[in-house]
Formats: sequence, C-alpha cells, structure tokens
Amino acid sequence: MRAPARSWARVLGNRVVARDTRWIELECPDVAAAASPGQFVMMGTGLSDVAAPFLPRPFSIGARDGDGRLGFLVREFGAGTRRLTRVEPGDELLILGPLGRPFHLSPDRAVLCLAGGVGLAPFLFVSAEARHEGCEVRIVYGERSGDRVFDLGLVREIAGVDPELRTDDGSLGARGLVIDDLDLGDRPQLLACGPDPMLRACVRLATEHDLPLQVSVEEHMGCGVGTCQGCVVLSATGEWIKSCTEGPVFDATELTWQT
Amino acid sequence: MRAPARSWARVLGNRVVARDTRWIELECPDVAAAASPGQFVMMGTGLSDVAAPFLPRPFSIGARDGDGRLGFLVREFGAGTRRLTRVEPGDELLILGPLGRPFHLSPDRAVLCLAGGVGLAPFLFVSAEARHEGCEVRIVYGERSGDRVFDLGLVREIAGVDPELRTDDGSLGARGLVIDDLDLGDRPQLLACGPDPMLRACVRLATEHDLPLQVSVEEHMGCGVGTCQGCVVLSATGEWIKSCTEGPVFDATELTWQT
Amino acid sequence: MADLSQRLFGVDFQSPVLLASGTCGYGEEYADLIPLERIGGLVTKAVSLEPRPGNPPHRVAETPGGMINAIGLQNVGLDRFRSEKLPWLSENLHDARVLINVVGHSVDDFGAVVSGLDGEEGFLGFEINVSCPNVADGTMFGTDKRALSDLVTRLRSLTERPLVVKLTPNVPDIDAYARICEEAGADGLSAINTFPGMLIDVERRRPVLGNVSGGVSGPAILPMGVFLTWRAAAAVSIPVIGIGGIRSGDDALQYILAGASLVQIGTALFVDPAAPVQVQEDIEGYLRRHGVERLSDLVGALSLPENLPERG
Amino acid sequence: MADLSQRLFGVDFQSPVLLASGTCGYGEEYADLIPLERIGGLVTKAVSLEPRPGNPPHRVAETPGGMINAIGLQNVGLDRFRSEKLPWLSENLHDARVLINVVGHSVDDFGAVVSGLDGEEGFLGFEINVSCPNVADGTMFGTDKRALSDLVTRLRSLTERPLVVKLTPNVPDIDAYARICEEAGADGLSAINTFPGMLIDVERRRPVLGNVSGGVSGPAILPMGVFLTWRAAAAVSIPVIGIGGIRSGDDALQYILAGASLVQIGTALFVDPAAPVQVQEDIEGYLRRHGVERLSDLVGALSLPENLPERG
Ligand SMILES: Cc1cc2nc3c(=O)[nH]c(=O)nc-3n(C[C@H](O)[C@H](O)[C@H](O)COP(=O)(O)OP(=O)(O)OC[C@H]3O[C@@H](n4cnc5c(N)ncnc54)[C@H](O)[C@@H]3O)c2cc1C
Ligand SMILES: Cc1cc2nc3c(=O)[nH]c(=O)nc-3n(C[C@H](O)[C@H](O)[C@H](O)COP(=O)(O)OP(=O)(O)OC[C@H]3O[C@@H](n4cnc5c(N)ncnc54)[C@H](O)[C@@H]3O)c2cc1C
Ligand SMILES: Cc1cc2nc3c(=O)[nH]c(=O)nc-3n(C[C@H](O)[C@H](O)[C@H](O)COP(=O)(O)O)c2cc1C
Ligand SMILES: Cc1cc2nc3c(=O)[nH]c(=O)nc-3n(C[C@H](O)[C@H](O)[C@H](O)COP(=O)(O)O)c2cc1C
Ligand code: FES
Ligand code: FES
Repeated sequence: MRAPARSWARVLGNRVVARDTRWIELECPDVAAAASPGQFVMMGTGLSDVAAPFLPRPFSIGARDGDGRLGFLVREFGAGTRRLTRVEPGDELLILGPLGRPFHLSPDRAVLCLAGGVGLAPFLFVSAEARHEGCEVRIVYGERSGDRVFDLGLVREIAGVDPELRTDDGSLGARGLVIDDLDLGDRPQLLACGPDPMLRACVRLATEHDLPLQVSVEEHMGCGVGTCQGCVVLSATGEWIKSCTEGPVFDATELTWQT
Repeated sequence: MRAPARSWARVLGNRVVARDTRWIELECPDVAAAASPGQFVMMGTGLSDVAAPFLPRPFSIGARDGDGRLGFLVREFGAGTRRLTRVEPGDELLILGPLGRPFHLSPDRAVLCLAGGVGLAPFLFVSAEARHEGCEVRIVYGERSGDRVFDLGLVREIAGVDPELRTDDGSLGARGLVIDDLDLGDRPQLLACGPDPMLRACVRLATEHDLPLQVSVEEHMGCGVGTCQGCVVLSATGEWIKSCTEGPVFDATELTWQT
Repeated sequence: MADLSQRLFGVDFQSPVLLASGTCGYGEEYADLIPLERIGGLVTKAVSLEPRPGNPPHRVAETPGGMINAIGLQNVGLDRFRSEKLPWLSENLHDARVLINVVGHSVDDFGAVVSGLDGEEGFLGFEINVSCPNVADGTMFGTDKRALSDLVTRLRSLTERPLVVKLTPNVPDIDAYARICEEAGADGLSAINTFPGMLIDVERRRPVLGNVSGGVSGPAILPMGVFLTWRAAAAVSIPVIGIGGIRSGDDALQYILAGASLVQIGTALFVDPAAPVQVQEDIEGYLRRHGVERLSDLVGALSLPENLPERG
Repeated sequence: MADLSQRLFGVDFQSPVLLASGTCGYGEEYADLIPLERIGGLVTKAVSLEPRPGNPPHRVAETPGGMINAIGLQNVGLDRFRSEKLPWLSENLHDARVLINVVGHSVDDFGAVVSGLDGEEGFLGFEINVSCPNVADGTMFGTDKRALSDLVTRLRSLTERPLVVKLTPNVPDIDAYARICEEAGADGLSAINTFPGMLIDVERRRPVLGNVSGGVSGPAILPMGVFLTWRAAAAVSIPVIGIGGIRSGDDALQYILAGASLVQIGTALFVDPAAPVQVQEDIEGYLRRHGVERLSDLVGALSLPENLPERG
C-alpha cells in the first residue's frame, strides 16, 4: 500500500441521488491512483474555520477513474455531513487518503456484497474493480424505505451490476432485510458494510453457512492514520484495536461480536 | 425611533467596489422602512454554525430604497468580515436593526461629512436623505491609497454628490488627510466617521473653528441593543457609556477625547 | 401539547428556558425582541452595593466558537437598581420568573444587596455570583470553600426567598462546592459561569481586552458545562440550573438529561434573540416526538454504561 | 531568514513547534505526512508502567469548535515502548527533539517509567502528565499540591534529563501549581492539558463517549490556554510550553507573547497534518515582517496596560 497523501481536492460534481444523499465527485489524482476498494479517506474543510465538520469525517471511496476522479456517496447525518453535502463544484475539500486496509478477494469464489444504506459505497468500487478482473459480483442492497434508495442507474453505471434491492417497508424492491432469502448456492465470499445490527446478522449468517466474511466497520475517528487511538473496535482476543489502520475492513473472525 | 427587528435578509447583490471592499445589498423591508442615516445593523450568520462571524458584526447602513433594499459597504478586516464579504445572491444573513442613534441635522447649516475609509458608508445614506430634504451636502473622503477608493460612480449614484477625494500617498485625488485644506467658509455642521486618529483630528478642527461636530464611533459590540455593556466609550463626564444605544453617533462634546 | 413547566422553589416556571445574567440587561432592553412573558424567566445583570464603573474597552471579542468578555460587572448599584430597574420588571413580568444576580467583594456587600432588595416586589429570588474576587484576601468566594460556606450561611439568614448560587467552573471538584452550598442552605445552584481566558492582538503585541483577561462563554464551553452540571447535580438534591453554550433545543436537553431542572441562555442571545423561543419549541417538539409527558421526567434521565471504566 | 530556534534545556530546538502528546502517536504514524525532522519535535503518547487497554468506544467526537476524547491512555506500556517504539524515534529523529509523556497512578509508577527509560537513547527528556487519578486517594496529582510536589521531587532525584510537568487547566490557581513544580526541580512546564467535558446523545439519552466524560481540546480552548500560559509563565522562571487550540501562526504567537518558549499542536493535526509546518512558516513570516531577529525576543513580549483594573 502506498503512503496516504494530504491534498486539497476540487469538487467536480454534487448531485442528489436519494433523500439526504449525494454523489460527490472530487478531483484527487494521488488518492485515485493509489486507492483500493474498501479504503476510505478523511474528508474535511481544513483549519480556516471551526464550523462542523471541524474534524474531518471518514468516507469510503465509492469510485475512482483513470482521470484522477473519486466518487463518494455521502448521506446527511449530523452537522458535519450537512455541510459536506452542500459543497458545490469549484469548492475544495481537504482529503487525507487513501486510508485503511482494503477488501481482499479470493479469485476462486464469487463475491456477494451485503450493503445496508450508505454501506453500499465501498461495494460500488469493489464491484467495478472485481468485475474488471473477471470476478462475478452480486450486490444485495437494503434501505429502510424506497425514497432512500440510491439512484439505481448510477449504481449500474459505476458498479456494472444491478443490485438486488430490499427495503424494510417493501416500498421499493423486495420487502425485508439484506440477509433475508439469500441465494448462497455458489458459496460466495461475503463482504458486508452497514449498520451494526446488520453486520451482526451477517456474522450469524456466515457462521451458519460456514462462509468467509469480511466486514467494513464504522467507528468515530479522530486522525484516520493511527495516531489518536480514537477508532477502536474489540478484537477477537478482547483488545481494543484501531479500525483506521487495522481496518476498516476486518475478517469477521478478527473481531468480538456482542450479541 | 422604531423598535429594532430581527429578520433573515436575502442577499440581492455583492460586488467588489475597491480592494477588499464590497457593496452588499440585502432585502430587508422592516429595517429599510425604519432606518435613519447614522444607524447601523448587527449582521450575522445565525446560530447554525460557529464559524466566524459567530457574534454578529456592526455595519452602518449605507443606503436604503423604497423597495425594502439596504446597501452596505463592507471591508474585509478579519475572519468575520472575510466570510461576510463572500456571501452570494440568494444567501441569507441574520439582521438586527435599525440600531443606535442617527445623525441629527440642523436644517439651517450646510453639511460637511468627513469620511475615513469605510467611514464613508453612513454618509452615503446621510447625503441621499439630506439632499432629498434640500440640504447642501459635501463629502470629503480619504483613503490610504487609490486602490482602496470605493467606486466613485456608485458613490455619486447613491449619495448624489461627488466626494472630494484625498489619499495618504496621493495616488488618487489630492495627497493628504481628510482634514487638510478644508474649505469651511460656510461654517458647516461637521459629521465625521473613520479611524480614531482621524476622529481626534476632527475634534481639534471643530474646536479650533468653533463648529458643531457629530462623530460616529466604532467599538467592539456584543449585543448591539444595550444589554451586554460591551461597546462602551468614555463620556465627557468620565463614565463608560454604551455606543450601541447612546451612539454610535455622538455630539463630540459628549465624549472624552484622549490626546 | 407537552408540558414544559417545572415546579421549583415553590413556584411554577412555565418553561425551563431563562436568560443568563449579564446577557439580557435588566430585561427591558430585550423587551421588543424577545417575548419575555412566554419564556421561563431571566436573571438580571449583576447588582452590587455601590455602582461599578466597569472596565475600559475592548470589553468583548469573538473567540473560536464563542466569545470573551470583561465587562467588569458595570452596574448602577443597589439604589438605582431598586428605583430605576426593578419597577420595570415588577410591572412587566408576571409569568416570567426573575432572579437578581448579586455580586460583592465581601460577605457584608452581598448581604447589603440581598437585604436591600428582599422586601421589594418584582422578582422571585437571588442568584449569587461568587466569581468576583474577595477584596480581603484576593481569592474568589467561588474557589474558597470556607468563604463560600460562610457567605451562603449568612445570606440564608437574611432572606427566605430562593437563593441560587452560581458556581465557577475552574475548580477540580465542583461537587464539593455544590455540597457546601447545599449544606449552607442554598435552594439551588447555577452551573456554570465563564472560563478565565485571554486573547492577544499579535500585530500590536497587547491584550485585546482592556482588562487583559476575561471570561469565555458560548458554544465552545458547552461540553464543559454539561460535565460540570452533571457532576454538581449528582452531588446534591437541590435543583441545578444548567448554563454554558446553549444555542439549540438539543444543547438544552443535554443539560437537562445531565440533571439540570432549568437552563439559561447567554451568548446565543447576541447571535439571535429568537434563540430562547426556538429552544423552547425544540424541547417541546422533542417531548412530543418521544412521547414524554412532562419535562421533569427527563431531568437527570441519562443512562450510564453499566461498568463505568476508570477516568483519565 | 529569521531565526526560529530556541536554546532550552541545554539543547537547541530548531523551531518552537512540537506535536502534542496523544495526537502524534509515537511519531512513526505521521512520518509519511509530516516532515518531522523539520519541526521542533514531538511528545509521545503517554507511557505507563503496565500496558493500558484504554476505554470502550466512542472515544472521540466533535464539539463546538473542538473535540472531546476519552482514549483512556491506551498504550503499550514501558517494556514494549522501550523495545518497539523508542528505537524508531532513536533512528529517525535527530534534529527534532523528543519528550516522552509519562503517566502513572502512584509516585512509584511514574518513577519506574522514568528510571526504566533514563538510560536509553532517542529522546531528550520527560513530560510528566499529572492529569491521571492517583489510585491511592482518587484525586489527581495535577490538582493536589502536596502530591504534585512529592512526585516532582522524587522524579527529579531519578533523572538528570529535562523534566517538564504538564499542568491541568481546571484549577483556580495555576500559578501556585507552576511554582510548586519549579521549586521541586522541574526544568519546564507544559500548559495546558484538556478540560473535562461531556457530550450527551439526546436521542438515545446516553453519553456519546464510552467513558461518559472526556477531555476537550482544539480551538475552543485557545483563550483559556493563552490565559493559563500567561499566568504560569509569570509565576516561574523556567520555560513554559504553550498548548491548546493552536491552528495558525497567530495562535502560536499569542502563546509566545504570553510567555511560552515553545508550543505544541494537537487537535489541529487531525484536521490538517500540514499545520505544524504552516504554523512555523507563519511565525517566520511574522518575524520577517516585524523585523524581529530571533524568536526568543518575542517570548513574553506582551505590553500590558499601565493601570490594570481589577478583575471580575
Ligand atoms: C470507514 C468509514 C467509512 C464511511 N463511509 C461512509 C460513506 O461512504 N458514506 C457516508 O455517508 N457515511 C460514511 N461513513 C459514516 C460517516 O463518516 C458519518 O456519517 C459522519 O462521520 C457523521 O458526521 P456528522 O458530522 O454528520 O455526524 P454527527 O453525529 O454530527 O457527528 C458527531 C461526531 O460523531 C462522529 N460520527 C457520527 N457518526 C459516525 C459514523 N457512522 N462513523 C464515524 N463517525 C461518526 C463524527 O465524526 C463526529 O465526531 C463512514 C464511516 C467510516 C468510519
Ligand atoms: C457602529 C459601527 C458601524 C460600522 N460600520 C462599518 C461599515 O459600514 N463598513 C465596514 O466595513 N465596517 C464597519 N464597522 C467595522 C466592522 O464592524 C468591523 O470591521 C468588523 O467588526 C470586524 O470584524 P472581523 O471579524 O473582520 O474582525 P476581527 O478582528 O477578526 O474581529 C474580532 C473581534 O473584534 C471585533 N472588531 C474588530 N474590529 C472592529 C471594529 N472596527 N468595530 C467593531 N468591532 C470590531 C469583532 O466584532 C470581533 O469581535 C462598523 C463598526 C461599528 C461599531
Ligand atoms: C457579556 C457577558 C456578561 C456577563 N455578566 C455576568 C454577570 O454579571 N453575572 C454573572 O453571574 N454572569 C455573567 N455572565 C455569564 C453568563 O451569565 C453565563 O454564565 C455564561 O456566559 C455562560 O453561558 P453562555 O455560554 O450561554 O453565554 C456574563 C456573560 C457575558 C457573555
Ligand atoms: C486524542 C488525544 C489524546 C491525548 N492524549 C494525551 C496523553 O496521552 N498525554 C497528555 O499529556 N495529553 C494528551 N492529550 C492532550 C494534548 O496533548 C493537548 O494537551 C490538548 O489536546 C490541547 O491541545 P490541542 O488543543 O492543540 O489539541 C491528548 C489529546 C487528544 C486530542
Ligand atoms: S482514527 Fe486515530 S487512530 Fe484511528
Ligand atoms: S453592544 Fe451590547 S451594550 Fe452595546
């Protein structure tokens, strides 16, 4: 892995792709060149003012292209993401990246991505890269309701696949959770990203079917590069380990899963 | 005087009129209807974020029209005015006003305005109103250098007069200070607004020629409405008095002038 | 409609939102901009026995996420407060509760103000500001346990009105100070006052404030205020009024969940005089959304993790 | 080129800008992003005698104008620090000065870490973090004058290396603590550590931090840090390192004018790792613009008003 870089990235585009959710494109050649699927960046507005986000926020890389462009799926959550979702073309954001450990794909198994909400972001990149290398990729994507579902045309364009859609209320796609009624016939390798309860359900599923599972976890971060120890998760051996440098992608067996 | 109002005002225009200096137009009917020349507003960005200006900043009303529009001459000074000078049409600013005591003009004397830098702002409004009532108004306007001189076409348009221009370095207009070589033949009433040393020079001039002088002073403000006691100046009797409610316009004899 | 009212000090507060001392003058100055009779109440600017001239300017400046002030407790003094300011409060405020903020350099100073006002109409009780240095020994009542205890004991003997002590934040053990006040007979506590701070104009190499140092307030101190309110409220059984950096309903609710029965809004008023009403409405919306019937059910209703790890 | 260097503790610091403890790991983590050999130096994450597991998440969150953290002093402990972390510092840092931040629950704990490292290479001296609660009596060394004096006296007897004591901000009289450290033999002081604070998730009615409370840092505390540095520096003749909320050259210069000989940058690193170099360049620009030959001419060069009015 290449060392992370710090750079000001120009906003190239920002469009609404679902309720409270934007697809933000940045010009960031260094990061684009070095990134692997599953990695993230710290995205912030720099030191010149103290409005939120004052601390940068972590975002999974959703896409990159050969022209130095990066794409992010950013959902408004609190004050920091409110400001970030309002950026306009020409604005600049301070980017640190690429950061963290990416997904590792075994070439001999199909890839099944389990995405909850904005947990879809890394799988757009995973799918684009894996398919490029001839891997078969499926994405099962769940949201609470249909209005939160990310523009499916864009998903197809970036990921190269049509996601299998689930919503909690059945307002779009099949009613149910990401892990409901899954076809695991080809014994795929599982990749999961989404809210904690969903990750725990994925762990149970993987254990039950004895399938390999990698998860991308979310924890509050300070530095993103391993200095502050802010972003810890509980390892399988009961130690607090840093999710920014040892993760955010972990093999599910590396972590303790509270039930 | 009418009670001040609190309102969100839409930015209608923002143009560069000199180095680091903007003419900002706001739609603010309540304030426009109630304002008198010499009054000011507190201008801020509200409570939603804590970037400077977190506290609102005082600005003299530079113009108003019958359509509810206000004009302000805003010069970039520190972090707060940096952000304010970057507003764009459609943005909203939180305005409290009109505030403070206006200039009082005697109808029987010509008006001579002595303006240093952005101290010009209140006199645009003074001139427009006084001329409307048939008063004769002259403005002597000084800046450090020519590049800081406010667009003279716009001054004429708003104030209805051509200012007599002075610059410290002589790069535009006459070389010298606002008080140099003044024609006081008609024994005008003097109004002054500008940096402290300039105001002190005006006080000496007025005393020497026994002319009435009103000054508009600048002090850091918290509330702008008389509650915090943040904005005090020293009265002639040696007390700290509030410049937001008892000023910003004072008769020069009401204050103590340190020399 | 959810019930925002709280019964405290023997009376009803129609809302938990009060205006903080020093940021709302004597009420009158904000009467056109804030519907005072619709909020919980206000605390006056500090009143001292003698008039105080206050500090030279600058007296206020912005700091990152907040502000700093060194007003110097400028006020008209007891006599003029009683004759010029109190009548307005008495005539105009009926549903909003008024506390009078009192300062002094000695126990006698404080006592004279409290006794001098006790028989008047137009206010509910006193908020004792102990952040002022004691002239006798230079330390503040707010950071000297013995002096604080003596002060509160004496004031208790002078009035039956509610006596609220406003605590200083820059002590390591606010719980001990809180208990001292309770034991000496205080009816309530306010937490917190401003943090000592200083700003320097680097171009001129001199302090920005005429008084050199001042007190820091505003959003910057919110997490400190919530913590100190939580510590103080846990230490006593009298009500605590939470103060520091409040600018939204969520901020106020942090204090209430931490144990505050009422809150005060200071610096945010300068930014937007609509803040108090907005905060009230936000709290009401929260109660409705969460199906909480009365605000008092939320006071101190914070769930703590089961095995609290060591601090540090 | 203006001279940014300072001679302190018997060595030269090429620049006054250091990285603050806990925000730069053990140096190595920032080696790709910060040209460590071009700055003044760094202070390591706290080292304790035994490894510490640290607190459960969340450990960090943003606060208005700053952040709050409750890491819990997670660290690898003395032995692994010596064998795994110190060698990197020793091999890679020559022009940048290294201080090792030391914590402990008892005088013996601190003593063991200091003695255990004293004979090693790769660092200049110790920064003693006294914000950790003393297990014996629960208070912190940093807020107990007697315990602080005993601690510093003992550590002084164990090492001849520079011994810097890092002061806690939440005391009313930092000058007294500063003098105690000086009298007990400290070579320098660092001011300040974080302020105790708390954030509450109002939707879930529980603290945001796993540890309930934590320490507030960042721009929000800048005016408090400048004030406390000024008070501490005025009280002693040993050098003071200014810390708290620095994110620009002007911020650093406020500390320097207030009396700091060096400064540390913490939280700002997370926002922009380019901050230390930028701050250095800004200070250099200031010196050039103002015709100041050497930085040391600015230390404490604040003009105060002639008749300083009373505080309060
Ligand atoms: C590795 C990683 C990848 C992520 N990728 C994406 C993505 O592609 N798209 C997307 O929309 N979101 C993503 N997130 C979540 C995103 O970082 C949070 O939504 C964001 O930090 C919330 O900030 P806020 O200011 O809006 O929330 P607030 O709640 O106002 O923030 C308060 C504090 O909580 C922290 N915080 C709150 N929620 C989270 C969270 N879920 N993760 C980390 N910190 C949090 C913030 O950093 C801040 O310190 C990712 C998180 C991680 C750790
Ligand atoms: C009654 C009045 C009318 C004014 N009219 C105008 C005008 O028409 N056009 C214009 O450009 N400027 C005007 N000013 C000055 C303007 O308010 C300041 O330039 C502005 O406050 C500086 O803010 P800042 O954040 O850029 O400066 P910073 O130095 O970053 O501000 C730091 C702090 O200092 C205060 N401050 C600094 N300078 C001043 C000052 N001169 N007056 C008041 N507070 C100050 C700020 O409020 C803030 O609290 C007026 C001031 C007053 C009092
Ligand atoms: C300008 C100003 C003046 C103040 N004057 C007083 C005072 O006279 N008495 C007092 O007890 N507190 C005073 N305070 C402190 C406030 O009442 C309040 O405790 C503090 O500002 C924190 O609240 P905030 O962050 O909402 O402003 C003052 C605060 C400010 C900003
Ligand atoms: C995440 C984090 C961890 C910290 N860990 C330590 C520590 O181990 N020892 C210590 O003395 N200070 C520690 N501090 C305090 C900083 O060194 C510094 O004193 C404080 O953050 C104020 O500076 P700042 O505002 O520039 O961050 C830590 C601060 C942060 C933000
Ligand atoms: S975010 Fe700082 S160590 Fe992971
Ligand atoms: S600015 Fe508050 S009293 Fe004048």
